[in-house]
Amino acid sequence: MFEIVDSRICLDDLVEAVGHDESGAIATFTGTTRNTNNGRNVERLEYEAYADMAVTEFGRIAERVREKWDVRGVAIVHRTGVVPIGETSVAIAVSAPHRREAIEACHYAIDELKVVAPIWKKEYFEGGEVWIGSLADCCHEHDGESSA
Amino acid sequence: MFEIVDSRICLDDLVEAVGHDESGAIATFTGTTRNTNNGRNVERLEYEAYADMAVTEFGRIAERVREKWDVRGVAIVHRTGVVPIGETSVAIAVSAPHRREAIEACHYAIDELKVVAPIWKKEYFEGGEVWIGSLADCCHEHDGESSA
Amino acid sequence: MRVTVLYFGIVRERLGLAEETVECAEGTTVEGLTATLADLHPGLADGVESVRIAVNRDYVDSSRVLSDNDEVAVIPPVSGG
Amino acid sequence: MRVTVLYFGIVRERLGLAEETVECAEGTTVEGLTATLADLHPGLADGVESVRIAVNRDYVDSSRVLSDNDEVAVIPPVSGG
Repeated sequence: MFEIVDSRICLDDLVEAVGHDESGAIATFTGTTRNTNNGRNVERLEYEAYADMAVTEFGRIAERVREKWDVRGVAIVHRTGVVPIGETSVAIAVSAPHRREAIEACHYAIDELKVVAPIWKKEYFEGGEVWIGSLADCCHEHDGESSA
Repeated sequence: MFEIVDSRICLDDLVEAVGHDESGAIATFTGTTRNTNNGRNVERLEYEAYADMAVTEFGRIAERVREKWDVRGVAIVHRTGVVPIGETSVAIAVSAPHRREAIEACHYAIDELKVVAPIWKKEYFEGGEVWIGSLADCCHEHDGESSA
Repeated sequence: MRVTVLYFGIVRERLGLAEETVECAEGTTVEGLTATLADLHPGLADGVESVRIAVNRDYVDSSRVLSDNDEVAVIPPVSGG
Repeated sequence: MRVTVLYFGIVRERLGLAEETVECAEGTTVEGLTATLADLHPGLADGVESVRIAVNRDYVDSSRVLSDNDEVAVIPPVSGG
């Protein structure tokens, strides 16, 4: 289950998708919109994706997970469009026979997703908006100092 | 949310319970009944708990989690009675501002639960039954050799 | 004085007993009580490597002195999760 | 030959353009195309430290030689999750 969706993500759907009679452990990670970021009062996030490639990258992340750990199922779903405070932007579920594998693989998957998935978020905060990862965002992180 | 229940666990309930506007990450762990264990074909597991103490221990695990990591919410729910193959016996959810904390804290919580929570499982397998953690179980683990 | 003793898992199953009330002298320690229980129930902890004892829902050392009405739990190796 | 170029995020927003078709010579590399794009759209990558390029949904090096009908994506720093 590798998807880009434009509505609410239901974690139980992912858990069901990775369910397997040989799996004794399911680890999940859910990213939600926080109300503050780098000292800014966040009003909402808006996500944009290169959907076809993002889904392809999700599958590649899962392949790398399977090379590294003994897992059964991997599901990765990311939402696009506006994601209000408290709602889920990304959810990952990994099932495995044993808990260590499931947890480590899930951790790896979200770390990788943040590096490779062609997805962008724009933050709308009190008094402005900024593309996360852009120089304007980085500057803001360091109280106006430019960061390389 | 620290509970011993005797019916199905819904993961979304735990996720909702730990939801917090300051949290950007929710990690969960779900333990499910595997169809094999130490080479035995498992038919079902049956769990027994010292419920009052288990709930107390869940709260203590959460306190230790809060001492170690910057987290917002912790939920721990364990099921008792028969848990068929594929169904959930235990679920843990931890929310935190950042993902590393949520994931590490969730991993710690399930590791601790397995050591301190007064809960026992009996495995019904093809041809017999055994209390997990008993000498009979340990012997079986090592192909009939006793393990200390 | 009296304490309530709870049995769980493999111990409960072998004894066919989940709970009992035991009389013991003032000043009895956990160690003393477990000796009494082993006399009452030969083979109490057969089949397990060891048991832990909880008093009023806290794991305690064997030197812990019991009080009247304490709830003492005999905890075989746990296997939750 | 022709390639389709896709823009995303801050680059898309600044250019006011999500997709365009660009003519280029046989044998054009990704490096050559990005030079062309920078001429077409001065300030293309302003505001970001760097962009990556994907061809047909794969990240590629700048030495990659393009083919007719390739789908080239200009990928500013990603921030999914």
